[in-house]
Amino acid sequence: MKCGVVVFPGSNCDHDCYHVLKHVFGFDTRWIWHKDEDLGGLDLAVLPGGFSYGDYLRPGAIAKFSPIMKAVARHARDGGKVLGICNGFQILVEAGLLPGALMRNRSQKFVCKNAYVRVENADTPFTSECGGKRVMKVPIAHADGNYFIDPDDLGRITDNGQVVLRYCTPDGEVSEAANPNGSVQNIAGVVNEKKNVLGMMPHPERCSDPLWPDLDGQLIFKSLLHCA
Amino acid sequence: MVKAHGLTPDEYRRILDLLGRAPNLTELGIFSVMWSEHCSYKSSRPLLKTLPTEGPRVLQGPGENAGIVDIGGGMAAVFKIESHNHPSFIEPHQGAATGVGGILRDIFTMGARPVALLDSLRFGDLSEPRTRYLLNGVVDGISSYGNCVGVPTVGGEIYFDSCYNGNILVNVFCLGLIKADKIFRGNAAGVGNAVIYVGSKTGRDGIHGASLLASSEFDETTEEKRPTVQVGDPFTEKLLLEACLEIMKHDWVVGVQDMGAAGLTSSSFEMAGRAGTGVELDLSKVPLREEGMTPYEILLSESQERMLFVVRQGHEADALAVFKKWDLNAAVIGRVTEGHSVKILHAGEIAAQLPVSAVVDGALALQRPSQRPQYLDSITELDLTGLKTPERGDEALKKLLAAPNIAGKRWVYEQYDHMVRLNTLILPGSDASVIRVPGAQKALAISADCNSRYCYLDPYQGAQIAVAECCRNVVCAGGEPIGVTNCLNFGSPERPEIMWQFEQAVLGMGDACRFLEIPIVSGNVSFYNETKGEAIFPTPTIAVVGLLEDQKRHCVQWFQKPGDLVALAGFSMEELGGSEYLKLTFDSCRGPVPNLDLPQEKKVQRFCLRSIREGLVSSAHDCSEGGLAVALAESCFTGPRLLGARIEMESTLRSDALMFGETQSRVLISFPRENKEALETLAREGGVEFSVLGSVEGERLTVRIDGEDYIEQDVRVLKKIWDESLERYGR
Amino acid sequence: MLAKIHVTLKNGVLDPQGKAVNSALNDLGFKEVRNVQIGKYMEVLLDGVSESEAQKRVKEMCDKLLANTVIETYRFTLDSSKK
Amino acid sequence: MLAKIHVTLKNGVLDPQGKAVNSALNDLGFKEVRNVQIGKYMEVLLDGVSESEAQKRVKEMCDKLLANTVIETYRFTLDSSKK
Ligand SMILES: Nc1ncnc2c1ncn2[C@@H]1O[C@H](COP(=O)(O)OP(=O)(O)O)[C@@H](O)[C@H]1O
Ligand SMILES: [Mg+2]
Repeated sequence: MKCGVVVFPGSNCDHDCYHVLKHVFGFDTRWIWHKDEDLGGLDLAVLPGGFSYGDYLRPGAIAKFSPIMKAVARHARDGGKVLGICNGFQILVEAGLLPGALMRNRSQKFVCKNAYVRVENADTPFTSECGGKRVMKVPIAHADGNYFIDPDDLGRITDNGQVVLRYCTPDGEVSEAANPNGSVQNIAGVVNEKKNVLGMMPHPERCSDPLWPDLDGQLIFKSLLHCA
Repeated sequence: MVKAHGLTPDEYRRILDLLGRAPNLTELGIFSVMWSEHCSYKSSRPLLKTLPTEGPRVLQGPGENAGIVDIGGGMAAVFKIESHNHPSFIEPHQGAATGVGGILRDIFTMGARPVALLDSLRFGDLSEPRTRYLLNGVVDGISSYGNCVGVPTVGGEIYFDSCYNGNILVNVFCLGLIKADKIFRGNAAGVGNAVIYVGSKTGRDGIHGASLLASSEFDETTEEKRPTVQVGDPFTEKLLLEACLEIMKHDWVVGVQDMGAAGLTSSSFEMAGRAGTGVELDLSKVPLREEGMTPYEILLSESQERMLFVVRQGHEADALAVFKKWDLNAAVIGRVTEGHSVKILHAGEIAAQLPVSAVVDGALALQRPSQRPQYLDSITELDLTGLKTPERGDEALKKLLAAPNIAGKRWVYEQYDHMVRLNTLILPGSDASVIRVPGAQKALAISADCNSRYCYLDPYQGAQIAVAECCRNVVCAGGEPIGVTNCLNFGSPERPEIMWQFEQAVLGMGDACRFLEIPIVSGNVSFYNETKGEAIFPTPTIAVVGLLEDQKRHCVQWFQKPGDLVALAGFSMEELGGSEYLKLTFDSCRGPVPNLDLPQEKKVQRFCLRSIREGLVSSAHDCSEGGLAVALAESCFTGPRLLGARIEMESTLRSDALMFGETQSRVLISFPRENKEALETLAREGGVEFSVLGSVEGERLTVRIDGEDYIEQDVRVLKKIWDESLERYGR
Repeated sequence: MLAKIHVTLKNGVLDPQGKAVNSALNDLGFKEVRNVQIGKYMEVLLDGVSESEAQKRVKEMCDKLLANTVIETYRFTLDSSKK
Repeated sequence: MLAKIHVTLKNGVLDPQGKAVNSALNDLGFKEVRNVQIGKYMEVLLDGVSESEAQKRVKEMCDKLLANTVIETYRFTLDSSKK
C-alpha cells in the first residue's frame, strides 16, 4: 500500500504517523509537503495531528487552503482513501470533506489521556477488522474535539452509517460520563458518504508500536491493509 | 539616568574607565542589560565556580545555551532548566508560555531536537483566589505553548506554600537529543561571514525585561507603547525549530544563538565574545513590527521567537531560502568583523560602538556579604515528646493523600500532550518519566525535584537532599544519573541572609553532586523572588538526566502482580522535622531536616539500579513527602490496575515517624517471590539494609505494626481522595 | 478602510465557552448574569478599496475563512475614516 | 439588560492570530488586507439591574474575568431593550 503523510506548517504527529505506517506496518510511505500540488498515485493520504497554522482562528481553518488540499479533495472524490487524525479531522471538516464541525472541548481545556471508543460501523475500509462493536482503547490529545452537527444532518449521517466511532466506557457503554469533550452523541469519528474518508479525534498511531502494551490502534491500519 | 538603568555609581565609573569616554544612551542601555544580575551573574558567579562541572561524559558544561552529556552510540543529551517567575506572576498564561518558548530555543539553538519538557512549579496557598488564578493560568500557558510546538511535557513537580503567595516559581526544563559530532555553539567566527536575523519581527516587547527600568528619555506616553508582557507565538516557534534543524544540516552554518533576555544585544555580544571577533550590525535591516523604533528599543527588545545565525560568506541566499520555505522573516543584518568590538549602525549613523570584552566580561563580580539568618536559631529543633502520636494512621494517611503537595497531579498533566512523538515510555505519574532515544536501544529518565521546606530549615542539607532525591527518582525508573541542571530561585542577593542561603545551597548541591559523581552541566539563577521584604523559601530546583542502556529495563513505581513481595531498601529513623505530616497534623514547619548520609544514599541507589537492570524487581518507588505510608499507597493505586498490599512491621520508632517520617535513602520495591534471595544477596553485597514488609494482595492496604492494626483501607477509596483533590482548584 | 467584523455562533449551537464563563461569573458573585455568548471580533484594515468593493470583498473573506458557516454567522460594518 | 463587550489586545501587544490570518488572507488573494486584529466579542444578559448598576457591574466583570487587563483593553455598551 502506498501512503503519504501530509506535512502542514505546525503538524506535530507527522513523524508519528510516518513511523507507524513505514516502520511498524512496512507500508511504502512518503512525506508530502503542504505546498505540493498532487499526491502522485497514493492509496492513502494521512492528515496528521498537530496545530497547523497554530490552530489560529479555528483549528484547520487556514490549512484547508494549503495547495495540497485540492489534490486531497480530488483523491477523495476519485475514491482514494484519506485518514484525518485529530488536527487532520479538523482540517477535513473545515474543508467540507466531512460533515459537521469541531468546537472547543466542553471543559475548555486541552485533554491528553486514554479514551475508549466503540466501532459503530465495521463496514468501512478503516474498520473492517473491528466487527462486533469492538471497543478500542486509544489516546486522545486535543483542545477542540467537541463534535457538532445540526440535528437534520445528524440523522442523515447516522442513518448512512457515517458515524464510525463513539466514546464509551471500557465496557462499551456510550454514556455521558464517557464523553471527554462534549461531542454530540459521543461522536469520535465520522466518514464521508462514500466511506473512503475517515476523520477521528483519537490517535491510533499512539497505540500501534509494539514498544507499548496498548496496541488497539493497529486495528485501523490492519483494516486498511486488508482492504488494499 | 545611570540609576534608572539599574547601574551603581561604581559600575558607571567602571564603564567610563573601560571606554575612556562617556557612553551614549544606547550604549548605556547595552551595559545596563548586560551587567544586570540576570545576564552577568555578578552576585552568583564566584559561588557557581565551585560547582563540579566536569566528567568523562561532558561535551558541554555551563556557559553555552545548554549543557551536553554524551550518552554513547554517537548521541548526546542536551538539557537545561530555566525560570520565568516574574513574568508569570504578572501574566501567568503568557509568562509561562514564553518560559517554555525560551527553554526550547536554548535546546534547538545547539542543533538538538527537543524531545521532552518538565515543569517545576511553586504557588502560594490554594485558599487564595489569586493562587488559583495563577495556577490555572500557568498550566494553561505551558499547555498551550508546549502542545502547539509538539514537544511533550512529560512530568514535573508542583508545590504549594504560603511563602510563594507573592512570588510564584515557574521553572521549565527541556531535554533534547543531538548527534555528538553535530553540536552548534554561539560563535560569531570567520571575518566576513554574514549575521542573519530570523523569526518574529521585533516589537517593543519587554524592553528592560531582564534588567531594570527605563531611562529618563522615555516620556509618559512610552508606557503604553511598551508592553512589559511578551506574548508567545508557539506556531512561529515550531517553524523556527524545524527551519533551524533543517538549516543546521549544512556545513556553512557557523554559529547560532537565540535572542533571549536582552535580545539582539546579548546574542551579538556573546557570539562575538566567544569567537574573539567583532560584529557590525545595521539595525535598519532588522524586521520590525512597529514603526519608529529607536536603536535603543531595537537592541533591547525581548520579542520572542527570534534567533541570530552566523553563516559562511556566500551562503546568504541558501540560508534565506530555507527560512522562506518555512514562511519565516529573515534578513542579513550584519557581518563578522576583525577587531574586537560590536558596531551598531542605524540609518547610516553609528548608534553604538563598544569593545566586546568590556560588555561581556566587564561586570564587576560582587562579593556580597552573607550572614546566617536569625530565624534559624529558633526553628531547627523539634521536641517529639510534645507531639501526640495517634493510635491509628488511617486519618493521617487520608489527610496526606488529599494534601495538594502530595495529591495526584493528573489534573495538571492531562492538560499537557505528554505522548506526542511517540517517545514517552513512562508517562507522567511515576517517580521519573522515561523517554526512549529514537533509533537506539537506549532511553533517558528525567525528574525535577526540590523540597524547599527543607531548604528553608537547612539550605545546605536541603540542597543535598534535592540532588539525592532527584537522582533517586531517576534510579527508580532504571536510569543511571549522568548529568544535572539546576535553577536557583532565591530572594534578594542584596540581603546577607539570602546570600547565606544561596551560598549554603550552592555548596550543598555541589558537594552532593561531587560525591554522587554527576556533573552539573547547565543552570540558571533567579534572584529577587521576594515581595515587600518577604522572600520565598530558598528553592534550588534540581533536574537530573539518567541513562538506561536498555530501554526495556525501565521500571515504574506501581505494584504489578498479586503475590509479589514488598520490601524496603534502606532503613527508617525517627525523623519528623520538616515533614508534610508535621505541617498538616501539627501545623508546624520546623525541626532538623531528615539526615542525609551520602555514602548510604549512593549504596541504596546502586543496589536499586542493579536490581532493576538485572530484571529482579517489578516496581520501585522512592519514599519522599508523606513517607513510607504514602509510598505504599501510591504503589497500590497509581498503576493501570488497583492492587492492595498486606504489610507487617516491627519497630522501636513512634508509629507515625515510621509511617509518615521522611527519612532519606529509602526505596520501596516489589518483586516476584523467587527473586528474594538474589535481592538479599545484592543488598548484603551492597551494604544496604533490606527488609521484606509483606506482599501485594487483594484490594485493601493493611499495615500492622508490632501486631497491631495501624492502617486498613480500601485502595479505591484512597485513590479517589488522592486523585480528585487537585482538580477542585481548577477552573 | 476598516472592516469591523463580528463572528458569533448560530442559534442552536451550544456555546461551551459562554456557558463556562456564565458559571464562572455566577461563582464570582455576579448572580444577575443569566446568559453569556462568546464570539470573535475582528478588525481588518484594507488598502485602497472603495466602499462597495470592500462590501463584496469582506463578505467573501468571511465566507471563505473568517467564519465557519456550519456553526457561525457574521456581520460587519465598514469605517472609511480609518486608514 | 444586554451588555455587548469588546475585548481587544492593547496597542503594541503581539497578535499572533491576527498575523496568521493576515497572511492567510493575503495568500488567498486578498492583497488589499494590510492588518488584522482579533479580539473577543461577548454578550452578557443581565437580570433585573438598572442601567447605572449594570454599568458598574459589567466594568467589574471585565476587570475581574472577561478581560486580561495586563494585555487587553475592553469597551462595552448596554442595551436595555433586551431581556
Ligand atoms: N507540574 C507538573 N507537570 C507535569 N507532571 C507533574 C507535575 N507535577 C507532578 N507531576 C507528575 O506527577 C508525578 C508525581 O510527582 P511528585 O509528587 O513530584 O513525585 P516525586 O515525589 O516522586 O518527585 C510525577 O510523575 C510527576 O512527573
Ligand atoms: Mg518520587
